[in-house]
Amino acid sequence: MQKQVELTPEAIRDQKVYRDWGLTDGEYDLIATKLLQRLPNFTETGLYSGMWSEHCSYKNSKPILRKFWTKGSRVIQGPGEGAGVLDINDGQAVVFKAESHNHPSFVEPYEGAATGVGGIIRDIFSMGAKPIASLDSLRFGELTNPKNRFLLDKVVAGIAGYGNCIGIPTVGGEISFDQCYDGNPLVNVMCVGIMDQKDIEAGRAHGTGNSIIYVGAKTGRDGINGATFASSQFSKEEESDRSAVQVGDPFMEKLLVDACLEITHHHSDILVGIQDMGAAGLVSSSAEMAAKANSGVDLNLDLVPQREPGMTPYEIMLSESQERMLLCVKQGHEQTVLDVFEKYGLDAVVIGSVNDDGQYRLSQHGEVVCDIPTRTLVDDVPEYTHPLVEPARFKQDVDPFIPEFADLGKLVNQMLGQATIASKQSVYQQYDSRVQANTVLAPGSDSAVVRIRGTKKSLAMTTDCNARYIYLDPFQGGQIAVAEAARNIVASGAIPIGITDCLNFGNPDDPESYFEMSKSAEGIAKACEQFDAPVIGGNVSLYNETDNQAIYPTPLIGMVGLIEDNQFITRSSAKQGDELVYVLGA
Amino acid sequence: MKFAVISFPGSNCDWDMYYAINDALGQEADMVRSDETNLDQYDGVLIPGGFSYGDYLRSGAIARFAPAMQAVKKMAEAGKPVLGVCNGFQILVEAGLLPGSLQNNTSMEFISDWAPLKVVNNQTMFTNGYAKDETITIPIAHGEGNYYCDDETLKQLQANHQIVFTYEDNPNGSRNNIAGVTNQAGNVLGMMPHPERAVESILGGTDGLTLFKSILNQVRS
Amino acid sequence: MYLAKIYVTHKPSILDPQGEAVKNALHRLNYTSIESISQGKFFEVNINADSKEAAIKVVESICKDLLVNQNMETYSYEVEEG
Amino acid sequence: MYLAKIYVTHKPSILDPQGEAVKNALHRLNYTSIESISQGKFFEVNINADSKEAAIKVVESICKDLLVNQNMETYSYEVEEG
Ligand SMILES: Nc1ncnc2c1ncn2[C@@H]1O[C@H](COP(=O)(O)OP(=O)(O)O)[C@@H](O)[C@H]1O
Repeated sequence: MQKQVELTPEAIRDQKVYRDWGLTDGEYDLIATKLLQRLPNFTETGLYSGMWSEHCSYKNSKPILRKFWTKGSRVIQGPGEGAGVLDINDGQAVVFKAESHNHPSFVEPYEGAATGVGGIIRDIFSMGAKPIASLDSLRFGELTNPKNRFLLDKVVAGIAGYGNCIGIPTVGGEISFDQCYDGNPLVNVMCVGIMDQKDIEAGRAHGTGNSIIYVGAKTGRDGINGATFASSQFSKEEESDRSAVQVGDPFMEKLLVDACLEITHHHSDILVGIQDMGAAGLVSSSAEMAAKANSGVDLNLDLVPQREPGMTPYEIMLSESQERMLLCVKQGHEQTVLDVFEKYGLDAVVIGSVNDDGQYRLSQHGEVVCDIPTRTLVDDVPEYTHPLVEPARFKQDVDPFIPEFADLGKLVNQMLGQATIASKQSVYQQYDSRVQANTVLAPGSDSAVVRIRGTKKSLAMTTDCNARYIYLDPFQGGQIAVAEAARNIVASGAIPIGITDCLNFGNPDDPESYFEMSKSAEGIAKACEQFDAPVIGGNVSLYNETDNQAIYPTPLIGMVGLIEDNQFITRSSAKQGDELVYVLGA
Repeated sequence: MKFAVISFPGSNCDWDMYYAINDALGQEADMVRSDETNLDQYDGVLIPGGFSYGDYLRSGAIARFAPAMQAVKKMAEAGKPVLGVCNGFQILVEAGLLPGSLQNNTSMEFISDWAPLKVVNNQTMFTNGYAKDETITIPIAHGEGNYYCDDETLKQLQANHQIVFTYEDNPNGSRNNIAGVTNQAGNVLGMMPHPERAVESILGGTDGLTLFKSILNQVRS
Repeated sequence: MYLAKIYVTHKPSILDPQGEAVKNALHRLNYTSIESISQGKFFEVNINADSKEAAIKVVESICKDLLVNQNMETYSYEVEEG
Repeated sequence: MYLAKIYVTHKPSILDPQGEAVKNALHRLNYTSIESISQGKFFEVNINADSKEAAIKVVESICKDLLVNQNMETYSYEVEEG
């Protein structure tokens, strides 16, 4: 990747290099003329490009996310933190979130899917919660194409490889196949955790002089600029661009979960904040933690553990090496925290401290390499609303589809033979769905049910989205996706309490695509309010297009339900012969 | 009875084992880190499943060097019950406490499912609560559970009744359907299926609890 | 018949958790002289081919098609009559 | 500094599920000229040692201690100054 001699600020401006990194002319001008009132240097430009990418800033999707209904009687933490938190009574809370790893999984399916699982797990335990279950939601092109079969095999192996090793049961999910996902598979994963409400943590860095501690894997050149990469369109040629491959290490992450939970549970008095290093790695975690607390940070990059020699500030800050966390710890108490990590055999290092002038200041080899107001990385990102245009296909007159069938039996068999409808056992039997010994309903039922040990309660969870309905009518389709999830939850004996989503769409600059996104969000919001199941978090994945062929709009719904007494758990299997079958509803 | 559950870095069924003993069986189990060197205060040892040290070289290969394994050997020699489940089985095999080896499943895929097993030998301290040839159902979850041993070892295993459990539908290619074997003395058992996941009916069955009860019976009588 | 020996290794910039785990284990066992260790794959393949060139062609293409993940790995090989 | 290349392979008498799986996959991809394939491990180890003999001694003992399961596997190696 970028091993070039660093360009001068003038060269970046004159050659418009920032465009290659995903910044527009307007954004660059805003930074240079208004926010900094000087030209940003190479490192600074890189940091802006990462932080201002869609993946980190949601600059295109914020107006849409505001449509969601996020209140609800149980909400403790809505969207905005690592993951949302809901009250499940008795002083306990459930924490969950979904995340997409579509582009990385297309480029390198095993590691892309595995690191997707790793990333969403970090979001959960960084809140202070113990991860208790994962689910997935997968979309591929038709299996008649061997490339899709390869992707399916590797993605499933990657999810299994990571989840099984770390010991978090993968308890459910969904998968379907359609040609529209041919060049653009979707790999969404969801993780659910539980905690005592008193243990909630936030990703904040405040208190002048408090220390910033880096923990976990060393920083390498893997995944550099992954965030901007995830936010730009693919073209066939770019398939050979293999620079963004990250490798997951679930063993390391297992140690990280246990160590971080020990700190959040036993040393919360000295822990100011904790956040995982996800998209745009070190810069996004440190800048977000500081910006949320209106403070700044000084970091010394020489102290950052590095896997390879000669890394530039740009590379260190934007690396997406996996299994890393950032903590803010009260001054004078660093050793307590370092000792805990040491016990688990993890690298932990103080790399800087919180300052009182609000600047984001990086130094390397004794030189300041970046000195910019922290909020300009996080809060000053422009927001874009796009024109909405109803897709032309809605106005076309099409003859209504009237199914014709001669032989019902044969038809049923044909339908059952379709990959989308057929049993998914060959997939889910690769997932350890019972580790932790709490799984009451494993894959194969309507929704998964995981009991909460030591209580009478269980949680039901499911992922659903029928993208065809959304393609045909985004508003109705959005409602249907929530309603389907709710039916699955209710069928297990649970009451829906909240959802997370993963908005997988095409290019937002395409007004028809933006229309789909906007209308389906309205549909989701409406249905959520009806079910008293607020949106408490989620993720956006745009630009899911290959050579201008977009996927169906696919806003995944991940829903969680509460079962207050385990005797209400219901299973979808028939219990014995001679049972009556009823059809309820319209 | 007081058990030690040995927790290695990367063990992930350690708490499941702990709860199976403390909650379902109603006996006492301590979580013991794998750098502990003294197990003298315990009546039995449980080596749980998971991915010790990531299982990055061969499953169980690195864990066998953990300090606690010396103490486990001592317990085994003293005739105390030693149970290794899944990764625990792999560790016992790598440590030479049990014969044979565990290879990749023939499908080369991880398999997680309920597995019907046959109790081939109900005369051990782990199986006295089962009927001979009884079929029990216990979850499996492994990628490297394909048991292998050479012909001579197999003959010895058969002659000494060391084969305790076999699969009804061999899921992983194990030689002679072997799912669990003991050492010659019969006090060390390794098995791929997870009895600690089958100790409560809400989780789908209690066939695993009988195994732990058997240990208790033996020690009490 | 030709025998091909194929060596598959991690690209240098790619994280190698296996190699790390093995190195750490060796250090714990007091093999402190081990500076670094990387773990790769080694294939021995018997190929029916009319000529060494033909065998090499097969090797090249099975590496690309299946044996090697070119996102993360590189390979080398030797082919000999066998 | 010495570089050791260590090759760990299945003993021939033992079924190698990994090799079998790879062979079957290659046959499905129409590489019918593949007679047999075995998959083993390949380690590259950098060793700090005073002499080649000393390095070889380290290699022998890490193989026996850790890298090789002698029930099922055999090994060979080359050591060179590097
Ligand atoms: N990718 C997957 N991962 C895990 N479980 C899955 C996956 N796909 C399907 N399942 C499980 O298979 C069962 C049936 O799923 P599905 O065919 O989507 O049925 P439904 O239409 O009733 O939701 C569910 O229990 C679901 O959790």
